[in-house]
Amino acid sequence: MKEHKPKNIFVQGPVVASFIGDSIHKHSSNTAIGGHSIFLGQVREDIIEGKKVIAIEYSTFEEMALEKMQTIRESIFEKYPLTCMHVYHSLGKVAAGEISLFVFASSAHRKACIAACEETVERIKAELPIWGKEIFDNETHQWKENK
Amino acid sequence: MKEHKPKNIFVQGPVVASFIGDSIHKHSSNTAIGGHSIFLGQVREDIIEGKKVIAIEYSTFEEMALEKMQTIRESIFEKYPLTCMHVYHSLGKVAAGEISLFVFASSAHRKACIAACEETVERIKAELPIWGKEIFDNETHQWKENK
Amino acid sequence: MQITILFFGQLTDITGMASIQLEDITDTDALALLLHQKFPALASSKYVMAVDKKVINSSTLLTNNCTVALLPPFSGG
Amino acid sequence: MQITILFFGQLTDITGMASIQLEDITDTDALALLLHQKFPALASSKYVMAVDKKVINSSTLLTNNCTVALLPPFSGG
Repeated sequence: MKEHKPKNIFVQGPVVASFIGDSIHKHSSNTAIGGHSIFLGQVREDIIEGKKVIAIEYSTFEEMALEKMQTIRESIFEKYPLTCMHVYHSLGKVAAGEISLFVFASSAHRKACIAACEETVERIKAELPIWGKEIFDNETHQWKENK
Repeated sequence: MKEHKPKNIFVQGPVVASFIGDSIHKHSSNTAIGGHSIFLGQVREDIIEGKKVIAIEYSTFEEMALEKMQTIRESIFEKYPLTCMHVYHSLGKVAAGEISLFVFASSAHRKACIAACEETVERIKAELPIWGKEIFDNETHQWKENK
Repeated sequence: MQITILFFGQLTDITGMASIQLEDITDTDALALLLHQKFPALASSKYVMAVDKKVINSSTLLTNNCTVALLPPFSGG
Repeated sequence: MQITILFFGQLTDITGMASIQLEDITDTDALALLLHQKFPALASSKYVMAVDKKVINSSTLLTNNCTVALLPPFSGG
């Protein structure tokens, strides 16, 4: 049994740069922080068999994804001395060049936030039930698979 | 002999969050990018022997620092398949809670930008002739030393 | 006994639907068999099953009002 | 023969100046000796020397118009 409802991580459409800037700005009031490590996933305009990816449309099994993310968050906080960590993932359509994942870890010293951010990104990609449908310029599509 | 003048990395005062947001936004036009890794160094309000750090004042041997940064940049680009990398470091006074270092690496796939960003941060701290003077709330100071 | 089956990602291209209600199925092996008959392309698709949001590794008994999700390989991020 | 000496970081707390011009010094060992006489607290300070922006590991001959920087431990970032 979870003690509280898992935190939401999903946003409709892309994560916009000004939101990231605002998010960074808010952390200036926490003067115990010495380092921030941020990862941003951006949709690539890949060419696959002559077709260009113009967007990725993300879907999820939301309840399961949020519970899983809560588990990941708890194990990351147990492992690293973090001040805070924020995760945002897009749902719906995100165009090439736009951002679909924003992971933001902060700590007093740099090693913890850098390691925590990287490990969280890897676990998000491997463990969260999220699917990306690559939309081509000829209106066909293909389902992405994480390496 | 360097072929061109090294790129400037220094900014007077703190790196502001809106500049970081703008910098991220500019990368949306490069649709070959799949991941960004960002490190931000923030001035901590440490308490040292009862005195509170209210700011760090940074100085440098600028010519040497820029040449060294150019060498680091070249070796990082040789080692990792990056799309681009940007580095900004403050000079002068940066108050507690403000940002003094901004390293921003981008690549097609996440592993390269994450590793490049971390290695660049470590090398900046170890190799660039930059000094931070911690200013206390009683107007005394102490020189910082990197671990 | 009522069971809700959820389909995700590329599996919805095969099923043409996001969910289906089925009755009186003993366990997940029996469910897989039934779904593969109903949607033959599922049999050659990669997926794991989650019963009430927990991924299972071996056949699991189904209970009334449980939810079984068919999860193809993840591709978030 | 003119040599420019630059002081950085905590060393400027000792010297009270950022640079000094000196003449006719053969090598960096002779320069260190002279500076330690002039600013005794330098002798017990941690620093490395850079001649024309290159950090040196052993005594190095000085040439006309060269610049020698005294660099205490770095603390950027």
